[in-house]
Order: sequence, then C-alpha cells, then structure tokens
Amino acid sequence: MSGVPWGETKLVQGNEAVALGALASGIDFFAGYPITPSTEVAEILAREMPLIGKKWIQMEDEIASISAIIGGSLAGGRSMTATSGPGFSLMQEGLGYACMTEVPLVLVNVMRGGPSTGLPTQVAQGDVMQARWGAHGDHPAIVLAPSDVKECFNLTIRAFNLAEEFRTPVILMPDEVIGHMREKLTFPKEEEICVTPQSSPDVPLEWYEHYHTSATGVSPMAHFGSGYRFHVTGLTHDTHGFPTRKVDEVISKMNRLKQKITRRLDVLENNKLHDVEESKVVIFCYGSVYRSALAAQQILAKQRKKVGIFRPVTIWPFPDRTVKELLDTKDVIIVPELNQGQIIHEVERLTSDSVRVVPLHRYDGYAITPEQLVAAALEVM
Amino acid sequence: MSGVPWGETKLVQGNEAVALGALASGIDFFAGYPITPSTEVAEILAREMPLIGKKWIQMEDEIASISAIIGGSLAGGRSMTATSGPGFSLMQEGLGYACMTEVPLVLVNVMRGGPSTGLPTQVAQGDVMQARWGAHGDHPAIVLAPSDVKECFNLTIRAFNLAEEFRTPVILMPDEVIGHMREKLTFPKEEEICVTPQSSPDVPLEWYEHYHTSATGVSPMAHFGSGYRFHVTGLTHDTHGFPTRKVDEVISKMNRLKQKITRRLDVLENNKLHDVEESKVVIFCYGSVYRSALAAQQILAKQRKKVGIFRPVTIWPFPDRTVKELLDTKDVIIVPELNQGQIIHEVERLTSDSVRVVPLHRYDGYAITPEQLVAAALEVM
Amino acid sequence: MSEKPIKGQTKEEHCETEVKKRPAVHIFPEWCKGCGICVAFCPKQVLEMGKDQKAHVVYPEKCIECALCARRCPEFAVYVSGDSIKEGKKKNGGEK
Amino acid sequence: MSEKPIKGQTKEEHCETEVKKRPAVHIFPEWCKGCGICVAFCPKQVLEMGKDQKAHVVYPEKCIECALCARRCPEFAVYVSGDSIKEGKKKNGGEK
Amino acid sequence: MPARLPYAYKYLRAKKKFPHVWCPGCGIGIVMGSIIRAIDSLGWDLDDILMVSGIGCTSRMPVYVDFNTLHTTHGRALAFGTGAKMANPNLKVLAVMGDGDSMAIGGNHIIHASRRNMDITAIIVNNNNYGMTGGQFSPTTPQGAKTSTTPYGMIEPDFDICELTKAAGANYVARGDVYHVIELDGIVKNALSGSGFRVVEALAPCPTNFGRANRQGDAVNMMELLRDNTINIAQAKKLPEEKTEGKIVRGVFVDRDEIGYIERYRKLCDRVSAEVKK
Amino acid sequence: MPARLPYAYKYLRAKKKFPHVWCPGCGIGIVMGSIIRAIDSLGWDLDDILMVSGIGCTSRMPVYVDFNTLHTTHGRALAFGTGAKMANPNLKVLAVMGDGDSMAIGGNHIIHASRRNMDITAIIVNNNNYGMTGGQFSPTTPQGAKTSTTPYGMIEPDFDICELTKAAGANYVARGDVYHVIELDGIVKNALSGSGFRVVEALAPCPTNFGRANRQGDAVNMMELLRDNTINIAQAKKLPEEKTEGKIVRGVFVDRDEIGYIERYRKLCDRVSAEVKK
Amino acid sequence: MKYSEIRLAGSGGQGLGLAGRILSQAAILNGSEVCLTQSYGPEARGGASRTDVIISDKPILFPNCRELDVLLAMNQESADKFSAKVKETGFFVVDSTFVDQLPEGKVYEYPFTDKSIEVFGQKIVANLIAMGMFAALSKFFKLEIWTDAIRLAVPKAFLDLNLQAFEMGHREGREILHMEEGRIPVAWDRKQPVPKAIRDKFSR
Amino acid sequence: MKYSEIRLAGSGGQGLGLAGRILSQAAILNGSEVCLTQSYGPEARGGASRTDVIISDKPILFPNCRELDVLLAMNQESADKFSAKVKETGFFVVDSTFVDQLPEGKVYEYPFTDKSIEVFGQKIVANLIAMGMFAALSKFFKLEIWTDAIRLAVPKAFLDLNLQAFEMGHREGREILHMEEGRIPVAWDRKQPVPKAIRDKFSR
Ligand SMILES: Cc1ncc(C[n+]2csc(CCOP(=O)(O)OP(=O)(O)O)c2C)c(N)n1
Ligand SMILES: Cc1ncc(C[n+]2csc(CCOP(=O)(O)OP(=O)(O)O)c2C)c(N)n1
Ligand code: SF4
Ligand code: SF4
Ligand code: SF4
Ligand code: SF4
Ligand code: SF4
Ligand code: SF4
Ligand SMILES: [Mg+2]
Ligand SMILES: [Mg+2]
Repeated sequence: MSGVPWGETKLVQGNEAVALGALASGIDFFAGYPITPSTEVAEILAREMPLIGKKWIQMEDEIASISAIIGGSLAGGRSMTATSGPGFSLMQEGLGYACMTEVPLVLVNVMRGGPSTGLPTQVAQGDVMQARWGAHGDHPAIVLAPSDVKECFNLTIRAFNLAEEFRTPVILMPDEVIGHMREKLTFPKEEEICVTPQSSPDVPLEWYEHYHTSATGVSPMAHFGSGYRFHVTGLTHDTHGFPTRKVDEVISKMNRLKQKITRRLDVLENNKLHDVEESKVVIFCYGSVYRSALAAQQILAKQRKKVGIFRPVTIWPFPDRTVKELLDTKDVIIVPELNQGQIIHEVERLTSDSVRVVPLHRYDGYAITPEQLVAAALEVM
Repeated sequence: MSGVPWGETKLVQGNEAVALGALASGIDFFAGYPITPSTEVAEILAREMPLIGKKWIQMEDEIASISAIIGGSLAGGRSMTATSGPGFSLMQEGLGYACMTEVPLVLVNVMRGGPSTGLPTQVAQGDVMQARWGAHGDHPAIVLAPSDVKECFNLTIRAFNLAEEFRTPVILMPDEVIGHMREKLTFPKEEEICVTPQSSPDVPLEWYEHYHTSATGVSPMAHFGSGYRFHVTGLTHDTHGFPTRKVDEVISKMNRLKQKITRRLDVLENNKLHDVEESKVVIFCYGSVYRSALAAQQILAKQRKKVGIFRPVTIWPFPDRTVKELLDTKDVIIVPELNQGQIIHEVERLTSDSVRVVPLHRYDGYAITPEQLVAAALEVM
Repeated sequence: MSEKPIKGQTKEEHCETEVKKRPAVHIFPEWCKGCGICVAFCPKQVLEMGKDQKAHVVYPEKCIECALCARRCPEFAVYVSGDSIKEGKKKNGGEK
Repeated sequence: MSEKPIKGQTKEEHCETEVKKRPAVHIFPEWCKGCGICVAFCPKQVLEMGKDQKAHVVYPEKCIECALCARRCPEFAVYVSGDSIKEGKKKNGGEK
Repeated sequence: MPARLPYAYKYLRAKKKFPHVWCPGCGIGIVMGSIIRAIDSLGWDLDDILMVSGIGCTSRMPVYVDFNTLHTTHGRALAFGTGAKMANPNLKVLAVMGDGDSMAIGGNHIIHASRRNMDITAIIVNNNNYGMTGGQFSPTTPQGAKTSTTPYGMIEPDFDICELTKAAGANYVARGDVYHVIELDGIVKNALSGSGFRVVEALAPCPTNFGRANRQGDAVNMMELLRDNTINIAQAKKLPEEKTEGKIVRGVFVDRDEIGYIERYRKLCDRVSAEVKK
Repeated sequence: MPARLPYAYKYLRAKKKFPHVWCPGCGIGIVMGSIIRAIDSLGWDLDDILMVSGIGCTSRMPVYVDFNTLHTTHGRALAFGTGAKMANPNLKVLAVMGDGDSMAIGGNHIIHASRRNMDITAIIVNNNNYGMTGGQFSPTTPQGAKTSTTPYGMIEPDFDICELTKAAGANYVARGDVYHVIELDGIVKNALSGSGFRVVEALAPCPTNFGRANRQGDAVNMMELLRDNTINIAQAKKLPEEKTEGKIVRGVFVDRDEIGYIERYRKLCDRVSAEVKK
Repeated sequence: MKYSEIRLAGSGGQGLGLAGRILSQAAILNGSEVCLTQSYGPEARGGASRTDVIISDKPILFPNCRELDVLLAMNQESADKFSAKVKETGFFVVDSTFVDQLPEGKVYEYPFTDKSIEVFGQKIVANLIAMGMFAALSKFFKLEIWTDAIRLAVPKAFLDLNLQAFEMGHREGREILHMEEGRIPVAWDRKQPVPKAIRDKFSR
Repeated sequence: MKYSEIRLAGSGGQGLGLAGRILSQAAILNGSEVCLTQSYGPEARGGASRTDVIISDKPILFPNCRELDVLLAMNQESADKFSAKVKETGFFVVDSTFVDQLPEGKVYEYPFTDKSIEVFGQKIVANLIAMGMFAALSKFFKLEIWTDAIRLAVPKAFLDLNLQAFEMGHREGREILHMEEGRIPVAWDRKQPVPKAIRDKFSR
C-alpha cells in the first residue's frame, strides 16, 4: 500500500531510496520543482503518491515548493521537498521561515558541482556550509549526509523523525554520487521501521500555546483545522505565536530555538568511527568520500599502515565535543572534501595547533579516489 | 552634477551616505526592491539618478533586482542593489552567479533582526556567516562592515573599487543602527575621491578572453556592446567563457576564483586596531558594536584598566594571519556580536586553547551597550 | 429634532425608531481612531467628530440603522444593534 | 528524371534549374544528425536518408530551391545556394 | 459602550489584539469587515478557516481574526496556502494580500494559482502602493502617481489585476472597493462560496502614504475618490462612453464553474488507485 | 561539402561549437535558424545584439550564436536582460527561453517585462515540457499529456502564453511553429524590428522527452502534428468553428505601438533634469 | 558643548523628525558632533514617533540615548513612557494641549498645539513653537544658529511660517527664564506638585 | 564472485540502462554486491550513454569504475573512448554493426543491431542479444539467474521478445566459447589483428 517493497531485496538508486524512505515515513505531501541531480526523488513520488491518495504537486519554482510544504506541514501533512544547488539557494528564505516558525519538514538537497549552475550532473559537497548558514539570521540546522543507498532510505526516515521530534526542518544532503548510484538494498519489514508519530497537543483548546516552553524546548504541535486555532508568523513571536518585540520574549524565543538543538546533541549526534582511538592519523570525511576512505583504509592496512576514520552522519550540528575529545590528541587529521574547504574549518576550530589538519580538496566534478587518500595518508605518515 | 554635496558638511543618514557614496563612485545603474531597513538607499537614488540621466529601476522582487544589476554590469554600467535579510536570502542564487561569472557589482545588505521576518526594524548582525556561505558551492566573498556614517560613504566607494579591481560582487553590510543613524558628515572634495575606472581590454578583438588568466587572477573585462563579443554562463567555463567539463579547465577556473582573493589579502585586509599590542584583553568586534567598544575602552581607561580593540573593516575575507599573529598571545578575547555567535567561530579557529575566547551575544533587537562590554571586560580581568 | 418620518424613510422604519428608545448605533471609543469616515458618510448625519478626535452619536433618533457606519469603520469601533448589518440589508441612503 | 517543367513550377524557375547544373542543395554530413525532417518535408522529394543515418541529395535536378529543407534543418546542416533562403521567398510547394 | 458586543467580534481576536496596527482611516480594516461579514453569513466554522497572508500592512490581517492564521513571507501567501489546502482539503483557505505582495514579488504565484484553479480565495487589498515599507510604487500604482520611489511620477504602466488573473485562468474575478462596502460584502461572499481559484480586488485608501504623497487628502477624501471615480459594471454598460471614461469599473468579471485543482487531484487518485487495484 | 558556407554561418560560432548539443530532430535549432535569418535580413551589427537566456535546452542557444551572449540562471533571462538594456540601451536585447524557463520559474519576470513594456524581444520555444531535466511537465503541458512527473496524465490546465502576456501588457504577441517556418521567420523578424516588449511563442518538438512519453513518434511525426494541428489566425477566421476546433491558432495576436520603457525613462530624465536646470 | 541627550517624542505627524533635524543642524552649525536616531517599527505606523539627538563636543560613540537631558513630550503617552529616562538634572518640555498628567521633575509645559492653531490657524507648527521654547530653555546655541539651522532644514515655501512659530516659542521661553531667574522658581523639584500659578501663566 | 567492473557503452536509445539493470539484478540474485552508475550530463542528451556495473562478493566501496574487466561497446565512439580503460586481463564485446575499428585486446565482435533487425525486425533488442552473449562469455552467473533477472527487470509486455533475444545472444556466445576451447584461439592477444575467419563466423 505504501509503495515500499517491504522486506524485498532490490537494485535501488540513492534518490529512489530517498523517495521510498519518505513513503516509509508516511509522507503525506510533496511539493517540488525538477532539478538535476535530485529529479528522480520527485518523479518516483509523482508515480507512487497518487496511488495511495497522498498529495504531490510540482510548483512553479523552488520558492513556491518550500512555501507549499511549510503550509502543508502546518495543515497536518508530513511534508518534503527535494532540490539541488540553485534550488537550495532559492529555498533559503523559506527554510529560514520554517526554522523560525518551527515547522517540521524534510528538505533533500542532492549536491552537485557549484558555484552557480556549475557542473549540474557532477558531484560536489559544496553546500555544506550553506546548509548551516544559508539563511539570514541565526537559525537552527540539522543536516544528515548519507554515504550509501541504504542510508538514503534510513536517513530519510530519520530525517522525518527528527523533524517531528525537534519541530524544525531537517536537511538530507546526499552528494550526486550517492543520489545517482544504484546498489542492492534489502528493505526492512514494515514493523522494523520506527516512525515518530506527528505530535498533537492534549491540553484544552484555550490552554494551547503553539510555542509552549518545555524542558526539551519542543512541545506538541497542533495543526490547522484540528480545532486548536493558532497564529504563525515569521516575525519574532511570543509563546502563542503572536508578534512581539518585548525583550524577554524575544530572548526566550531565540534561546529556545538554539537550545532545542544544542541541549540535545546526544540525540542528534551520529558518528561512524573506525579505528579512531588507535590511530595517529585520522581521515575526517562524510558522504561519498567516506566510501573512498574505507577503501583507502583497506589498502593501507595491506601495507600495514593504520589510519582511523571519523565520519559524522549528522554533519550539523557539528559533533564539537566528540571531535575535540577524540581528535585533539592526533598527529594528523586529513579532511578530504569535494569542495575548496568547508567542514575543515570546524575541525580546525576544535583542534589545537599541535594537531596537523591537512586538507584534500577536489572540486573538478569527480569523486575523491581511494588512491588519492592513500597517497595523502602516506605523505603525512 | 553627481548629486553629491562635495565639500559640504551635513547631517546625513547611514543609508543616505551609502546612496551618496554610490553616486560619488559614478554608479550608472541601480535596481532594487524596497525592504526595511535599507529602503532609503533606493529612495534617495530614485530621486537623484534620473536627474543625471543614470538608470534606476524598481524590479518585481529581489531576484529580479540582482539579476538586473548583473546584466547591467555586464553591459557596462556600474551597478548596485540594496536589500535586507529576507531579500538577501532571495539574492543568494544571483550572488553566486555573479561570483562565478566574475561580475563586478555592489550589494548592500542593511542587517536587521532575524531569522526570517524577525525584527524588521531592529538591529542585528545575523547575516555575517550568510554573506560568506549563503550561496551554494564554493564562491569568493568580499564583505565590508561600516561603523559610522562617514564609513558608509567611504566604504561604498571602496566597495565599487574593489568590485572593479577583483571583478566580483562586494557586499556592504551596515547593521540597522548604522544604516538608520544620522551623523555630521563632511564630504570630501570631488578630487579627493579615488574611483577605480572600469576596466576594458586593449587586445585585438580576436585575442580577447573574458577570463584571461593573469598574475592577479583578474584581467580587464569587456562589456556587452563594446565590440568584444563574448559568452557568459554560470556553468563552469573555460577562459573564453564557454561551458567546459574538462578537468584541467575546471580546476584552473576554481583555483583562480579562490586565489584572486586569497592571494591578495594585503589589498583587501583593513583592520582598525586600538591598543591591541599592549593589552592582554582584546575586544574583537565590527559594525556598530565597534562604537560601543570604543566607549567601553574609554570608561575602562578611567578605571585604569586597559583593553585592546581589534576591528576588521573587511570582515570577509577574514584577516586570518593578522588575527593569529596579534591575538594568539592574548589572555582573553571578548567577541561581542549582535547574533548568537558567528564571527566568533573564526576567532576560535585561529587561536589556541590557551586563549580564552569569550562570547557576548545580544539578539533582542537592541545594540550592545558600552556598559555591557565594560562588565564583560571587568569579569575576565 | 423632528420626530416625523424622515424623508425617504418608510413608515415601518420610522416606527422602529419610535419604538425602541435606546440608540441603535454605538461607538467604542477605545478603538475609534477618529478617521471621520463614519461621520462623513452617514446618510442621516447621526454622527459627529468630538474634540477628543473620536466619533460620537449625536442624533441617535435620526439613525435608520443602515449600518453603513459600522461597515465602513476600519476599526470595528461602530456597532449598530439589530441584525441589519449581518444580513446586508440596505435600508436607506445606501451607497451612491 | 524528367527535365520538363515540374507541375506547379513556373517557367522561370524551371529555366533556372536548367541553367545551373551544379546541385543547389548541399548537406553537411558532419552536422547532420539524421532526424529526417528535410527528407520528409521536401516538396520535391529531392532528399533521402542514407544508410549512414544522414540525409543525402539524391535528385538535385528536382530541387526548386525553396530552401524549406535548410530552414527546417535543426542542425544548420543544409545549405541551399542562392539567396532564396535569405529573402524568405517561397517559390513552390511551400508550407501547408 | 454597548452591553452586547457586535456579532463580528466573535470572529476577531478582539480582547488581545485591538485596536489594530493600521493607521487611522486605512481601508484594510474595512475589507476585514467584509470578510468577517461574508463568513458570518456563510455560517462557517472558525476551525475550518485558514487565513494566510504574505508581508505588508494588509498581510497583518491574520493577527486580528480568530481563525487558523498564517502570516508568511513576502509574496508567498498563495504558495503556502496551496500546500495547506492540499494537505488538508477541508480547510477553507483565504489568502489576504497587498497589491505588492500579490502582484510584484508574488506575481508568479498568483498566475499559477489561477492556472491551476487552486481552491483558494485571494483577497487583494489594492492601495496602489507598498504601504508597509513607506509608500514605494507597486505594480498597480497608476501612471503619473507620486510615491517615495517615483518622486517625479510613475512612468510604468500598471497591471489590471482582474484582467491578468482572468487571462491566467481564475474561476472568479471581481473588483470592489471599500466605499461601496455593501457591494464588496457581496463580492467577498460570492468569492468565498465558490470553488477553484477566486480573486477579489478590493480598492482601499492608504492615506498615510499614497494619499499623502498624491495630495489626496485624508481618509474621507480618499473614500470620496472611490465613490466618484469608480463605476459598477452594470451601470457602466448603460452609460455612454464619455461618462465612464477614466473610471475604474467595479463588479464581477469572471464567474466560471471550472472544476478546481483539489477535485481534479482527488479524481486522479481515485482513477489510478482503482486501476492499480484491478 | 559546399565550398561556400551558408550566409547563416556568419552568425554562428560554427567552427568551435557545432554540431550543437540538441537531440536529433529537436525543434530548437529551427527556431535558432529563424532568429538568424531575421537578424540577417534586418542587417543588424552582431556587436549590437545581446542574446540572453535562462537555463534549459532552449537556453543553451547563446553558446551557438556569435553575438554578445549571456546564459543566466533558470527563469531570470528577462531580469538580466532588463538590466543590460537599461545600462546600455543601444543593445538589441533578445531573450530566448523555454516554456518552463519563461512561464514556470520565470513567470513573474515575463508579466512584469510585459507590463513595463521593456524593450526586449522574448522568444519562447514551447516544447510543452522541461526538456533539459528529462521531460517533466511545464505550465504549457496540455491536459492529459504524459510526462515524467505526470505519469497518469497532466491534470492541471495550461497557460496560453499569448493570452497571458497580452493581458500583462506586451506590445507584440505572436505564435508560430517550426513546421511553418517561413511564417515563423516573418513573425520573428516583425518582433525584432519593433520596440517595447515583444513575445514570440514558437511551438517546437522535443522528440526525446515529450514525443517519446506521449508516443508521438519521431521528429518527423511531431512536425506533422504541428502541420496538422495548428491553424493560421487568418485562415481560422474564414473557417467554420468545427473545422478549427482543437487546433492551435498561429499568428499575430497583439501588435501595439505603445512607447517602450526605455524611451519613457529617457523622457523622464530629460524632463526632470530640465526642471532642475531651471 | 557638553554631552547632552535630547528626546523629542509624540505621535506621527507632529513633525518631530523635522524638529530633530533642526536641532541637529544647529549642533552642526555650532561645530558640535551630533547623532540622531529615530524610532522605526510598527509603533511608527501613524502611532508613536520618537527622535533622539545626542550632541557633544567629542565624537559620539554609542548612538542611543540612555539618560535624557531633555525630553520634549508632545503627547501624554510619551510623557508617561519616557519620564523615567530623564536624568535628575534634566528637564521636560511638554505640550499641555495633550499632556494632563505632568511627569515628575523639572517640567516646562505649554499648549504648543493649541497655540499653533490659535496663532497660525493650523496645528502644523506646534513643533517649531516647541523648538523655539526648547532653544530658549536649553541655552544650547545662539539664536542665529537656530534660525540658520531652520533655514537649512525647512523647505523655502514654509520657511517664514516656521520661523515665526519658532520665534514665538523662543519668546515664551525667554519669558519663562526671566521668571525663573526672577521671582518664581519654575524649576520644580521632582515629586513637588506643579504650582498652579505657573500652569495658568503658560496656558493663557 | 570476484570484484569485476563492467562498462556498457553506446548511444542513447540503445537500451544500455536496461542492460545494466539486468546485469545488476542478476548479481543480486546471485547474492553478490553490486553498484551501478550511469553517465549523466550533456553527453547523455540523445548522445552517448554509459552504464557501469561493479559486482563483488564484498561490499563495494568506491563506486566508480577504474579498470574495466569487460567493456561492451555498442558504437565506435565508446570503443575508442574507453578501450584504454580495459585491464590487460579484460575483454571487449563490440557491436560490429557500428564498430569498424576494433580496439586492441581480447575482442569479441558481433553485429548485434543488424542481427536484431534481421531476426526480430527491429533494432530494439540488440541490447538483449548483447547481454546474452555477455552472459555466456563472462560466465558470471548461471543461465537461470540471468533469465530470472530479465523477468524482474523487463515489463511483461516485452518479456518474451527480450528473453528470445537474450537466448539468441547466449547461444552465439556459447558457440564462441566452444570455438575458443576447441580449435581456434578466440581470445586474441592485444595488438594482434582479428582473425578474419572468426569475424566472418560472427557476422554470418
Ligand atoms: C523578501 C522581502 N522583500 C521585501 C520585503 C519588504 N516589504 C514588506 S511589505 C512590502 C510591500 C507591501 O506592499 P503591499 O503588498 O502592497 O502591502 P500593503 O502594505 O500596501 O498593504 C515590502 C516590499 C520583505 N518583507 N520581504
Ligand atoms: C533554480 C533552478 N531550478 C531548477 C533547475 C533545473 N532546470 C534546468 S532546465 C529546467 C527546465 C527546462 O525547461 P524549459 O525551460 O521548458 O526548457 P527546455 O529544456 O524545454 O528547452 C529546469 C527545471 C535549475 N537549473 N535551476
Ligand atoms: S446606521 Fe446608518 S444612519 Fe445610523 S448612524 Fe450608522 S450610517 Fe448613520
Ligand atoms: S469610522 Fe470608526 S474609527 Fe473612523 S471615526 Fe468613525 S468610529 Fe472612529
Ligand atoms: S534536417 Fe538536417 S539534421 Fe535532419 S536529416 Fe536533414 S540535414 Fe540531417
Ligand atoms: S530547396 Fe526545397 S526542393 Fe530543394 S531540396 Fe530543399 S526542400 Fe527540397
Ligand atoms: S501605511 Fe497605508 S496601508 Fe499601511 S496601515 Fe497605514 S494607511 Fe494602511
Ligand atoms: S531533450 Fe528535448 S528539448 Fe532538449 S535537446 Fe533533446 S529534443 Fe530538444
Ligand atoms: Mg499595497
Ligand atoms: Mg521546454
């Protein structure tokens, strides 16, 4: 019924896995605008969603797309959009609005070569800092970067769950290699999947505060049409959602917006570590580069050389404390990225001068090869 | 003739000084869309430009505005737009295009309270990281932050000059306090102003390469209609401007884009330092906060306490080397910002663990007062 | 002022006015911003601007309950009793 | 093939064809992508698709230089000598 | 103060949010009244109504009405509304926008909502300028008019909102004004009770900016201008041309009964899911 | 190979950029031919022409023509073109866009360029889908048509590009197609030689995506469809309705002579600078 | 000139922006530094209006007012809202047309708006009458500086009217000063009730 | 199954995407890991088409092909462009309908397209004929796995046709193998010219 081939083993494309992950999460509403290399996400959902009565629409542009899914989410639909570079730039205002108004949604940005139109069909990881800082003003960011097709499926589900749990947009950022590749994927059984249900308040109608201050910073959210009538605005607002300029209310809103993320890093953090403790040289990487790092590790192991791998799955919020704890004692950290240097700034920020942080940047539209990483590692060993 | 009251002393608003600075720079074309708190820039130019036959237009939105000035610049007009938060977000795709295609232009973003619609009439410095990373893909950024009305005038001229010299967009970012305040301003005499002329190639028509590789990374640029016919695209391109996916051409383009900035930091860097060398505690600040820091320094001096002030005028590219050289030996660096912590990440990145980097964030729509800074300084002394 | 049927008013309407003595139109001063619209366009000159920059009901007896004042008040500061406003009935002196 | 004036052709046009022996229409094979448009819509069946998936001039003598083939070729791979194409003259067999 | 508050207060967030933010004599409040009255006479349940807006003076309206209310980004009300309507088709979606909001930055969304015939009622308060940002010109500012960005008079031709949305495919298109408020009440009610995309252009004074810049006097004077310079379409047809020249025509310009997007989409789902079951 | 290359090659970046990127039988190349011929017959200097485009298959055109050429972001060709035209009014600005480019993401810019009557010729290659991204539906995809995002047939009504730009205020609006190429040549030439905002909608096949998805056969079959399913406006007027029903009408729909924006702006400058001098 | 903070507050349309610009212009003509800030935001929409001017001989660093030397309150709301911000040594000038509840402290009251209507037939120059009185009371600058500033800040068409209004205000201000310096202590202490006699005098 | 890289290259419309999916599906049925990547980009616009499949028993890390074990070249361009990428131990399968200049190395050639037209009256199943031959030559999987894979990957309406084409290719492939194993060394060394006899055999 859901369009997901539960329990089956199939050849699945990364983008397809994202679409199926969305279906597995019970997506109710998709709005998007085609753009390479994310298009398949929309196309597959266009085929599947009407079959099960779910809502799918192609909007007139990306701004309309993100606007529509915010509206859809507020009206009670689990909502998603998918785009790439230029579309992601266009969505920044809407994304910031969703952060500010605390609307759960999933935004998929399949990263292609930039800047600008760049290399539309080739790979890059050039939008990593944009995903954190692309909208004006301080705003929270949760960003996940899958490294294989299975993760495309699983992390899409996780993205929906986190969006719900944190009442905020979650950005899923496969790079083009991951979005376009096809791999064998054994789908879980339906009952193995854990989907966070949409929250809904149980207080009496008059008591409801759309931005109630709770311990976690997040409170159950009502939807339009549920009988809880509330106001939503991108203006700085009070706990009821009405515009305010009162200093204490403004500060309280802004603190909560930040702290609902920073206070629950434990939930959000998700790193894959390989031999980090026992290595003096560690490769810090994410997305498709992680695959090359694993391959390089194997090649080096054959030469009896040891490197560790630190891979954040959740790239934002950045795993500050773990990086500091685990990596500040290393000799060398190699940071390979498919860009001119983005996440490396965070690694530099968190490590002392005693740690050598070595960049390996590739930005010609092609993947970093295991051989490149081996060479880089051998050079610093 | 130019609308600039050369040599006169007047009460001038920050935004007005920006508009007059643009006129002083010989602005040919302005396209914009009204938004608080930047509107006066457009309004004043709407009044002045037709008087001297210069082109002014209000476009249908911010996307159209930045698009128009890119077109205008390529067609030979010195071009500018002005906006604030939400509009700045909408301009990111166009801004990235201008970076990629190396089009000189000036973008004024008068910063207001964010995120989203936020506090439209109040002050913030929340778009500082966005100015660096807001568009998808790696792209260069030159960003100047004035601290008074005079600087609004002078830095606008500098922005036009740098745009020309580096063939790239330059972003001028007064915060709302600076944009809206009025001060006494004595305008220079016309002959005192130094305006970088628009470049134009002198090679034979057939030799012209729109992206000729020169020592500085920047070469004279022809304009549409000049007889040099060339192609411009946001796709990754070769030295003639035609799309390419050849690895060496892609790398050469991307390197040049980055290095034309990083190799000439000497030209771009511009810091105001006060007692930095002799102080163990330094306030690192920019924009309107600099004024409060100066006031705080005076108050502390009366109490025989010494603090230094490090203020970057050019905030991007960040003055990495100078910060490392001058500040890595300090006890404490206080980083007051009208946001939840943005530039502070750079300071942290460049300083060792031995330096205490203390944030002071205010994000309720009001300025940081000298008293707040005094208190912060006393606490760490 | 004259208690006779006002010119153009039907008999019933006049009677209505006769019967209920309480004024049919009320101004809520806390919300009135003194724009003067209700005063200017009341077909019966029932209202006047006060020195306090608020509208006042001066000749309640002339009121025909057309509710145009209430409809045109941008501030929701005018209330005309009865249901006329709800039903959109145009009693008299309506719009030009 | 017949050298007589083709039906519907004017006398002059026939004469023109008579006079110059060189074929008036040329296909540039490096650019031809074999879409078949020129072949399908040539009013005089001058052209044919080759085994090489390119258009070929097979009956140049039938050509009336209407230049429709050149106009409709998406690849700029057809050239009809003379100025007819430039002037937009429609000689014969034009569009339906 | 009357003992019993007017019925309209049922629909307003009267206790906390009034008096509202608009300037004295601003026409937006009058349009809000029309909306309230139309909804009251339709007997709609407040819980079922979503009022969505963009940014601008007009777009502040959702604060004041006690429905589900959504104040979005500048120009995007219809896109947000489209999403909400699709996700929950039970919602009666009402988009309230300014002329700048809907026709400048939001121009693309309104033509596409018209084309799709998306089941939303768009109410555009046309005050001929950007009120909120201090009176810059908008795409509906008449030629020659002065605004803060046309100090020498507007040189661009203006949009006819009704013509454009009609050409784009809207189901219902009408124009009213706040002087002729009973007519406006009726137009709004008609629009709300239909399906597909419905557009109401409501002319309204902005005395603070447009009025002042064009020396049109105070709110009362501007209401008089609406009274004298507009004409109902039925009347206009009867009069000779010279009498109607230069007057803005009010009335209903389109009243189609095309099937709306939501219904089309429902039918699509029904059809394809039936096919799959077979 | 002929000794003498066709005159048209003068206008092409023939040596380096050909054969071009478009699929075999794609109609975009034919439209490019019409443009080249029109410009040739107008005798324009290549240096004076700016061809600006957005993103899409159509928007790749600027690579191939030897003018000043500007390939911008998706949907924004007219905004870039507006800026270029204002900064250098001597440029003859020609915007070449796809149906998605101009009517989906770029819809707002085209209605505003129409309203302003900005002195640009917009040439829209309407192939009824997003060719470049693999054949998704566009705002001009006919109802019922299959595309990669309407696997069960398009349910949204489509735009009539000509109706919309007419309502928005364009000076010249016409529709042609690549089968009726002589007519198209004429339309393009007319459009280029005018002032103000001019729109040419050129119907063209996308055999790779739209054709394949809708089983319309190859390029030749699609050309036949254009031949059989379109009708010239003059002919249409002569025929009884049943003969024209369902056919797309070609021809010139608007040919106004309103003063364009650039001229208006120049007059404004003259007026105000004269006033100041006084 | 010593560092001084002046706030001009009232409602939109009372011309306090112009008043602030005149004051700032005067400061410039006096050779002082000056910094003017204004209220923006929703309250500025036909509602409240606030113009702050800081004048000093040294460069002005922090641009916002914190302790007012003078508050000109043109309506009750501003008088109420900002009175706590006025320094012990500061003073108030209030438009008694609209202000009934006088703030505590050294208050000069005068029915600027009523007088504007009475003398000039329109309320539009209440601001200039107020500035005239402010000029006299504050003793910041010489009279010519003020009139020169007005000449620079006001459009020609309205110059005469504005100058007359200013002069009237200035005259009244000087009279008050005479009184203060002479018989009656006009500079009331905070907390002390306002002497009825003086009130009458001003509102004549 | 040992780690193998296979590239299927030709022009758009030759059905190499489907061929790649069949190959991958077969690998899955075989219990192997598989990773498929495709060419995108402007060259994919009606022009070149490339599908890469990596098959291995261990998880596949780096997803791109670097040293090909097999190159199926369905046109001259792909044969030329990618031949250098084929390992010393690898082999080529080429469609001699379009490929005249054979690459150097171990090459199996067969006129897939011509045969498709000849036998099935349409060129559309050249890909399946090629996959059949590939299946036989590569010995990657058992025949049933291949046919099951086709059943899973091909829409029902076209299944029979595709199976027939596949079987034909497989038959031809087996025949070649017999020849190789028997009399004539079909696995030519790189650099050595292609024996005419074999070419003829294949193109009968
Ligand atoms: C993206 C963006 N651009 C610009 C603005 C600034 N802005 C706010 S309201 C407005 C125009 C309001 O005009 P209109 O829509 O006519 O509404 P009105 O205030 O006249 O009711 C503008 C330009 C904004 N908030 N966001
Ligand atoms: C902002 C943005 N969104 C989406 C895309 C992806 N994209 C490229 S071309 C295109 C549509 C092309 O369709 P059309 O304009 O009709 O041109 P055609 O290819 O059919 O000629 C899209 C959606 C993009 N490049 N940029
Ligand atoms: S109800 Fe009608 S008559 Fe009565 S006060 Fe109001 S407008 Fe006047
Ligand atoms: S219309 Fe309303 S706000 Fe205006 S004067 Fe009358 S009651 Fe007051
Ligand atoms: S129309 Fe052009 S591309 Fe097509 S077959 Fe003829 S010559 Fe070749
Ligand atoms: S010029 Fe006309 S007749 Fe000659 S080949 Fe071309 S289409 Fe045929
Ligand atoms: S500025 Fe204009 S539109 Fe806005 S509230 Fe005031 S009068 Fe109304
Ligand atoms: S995809 Fe369609 S529009 Fe694009 S080049 Fe191919 S045929 Fe032309
Ligand atoms: Mg408006
Ligand atoms: Mg298209």
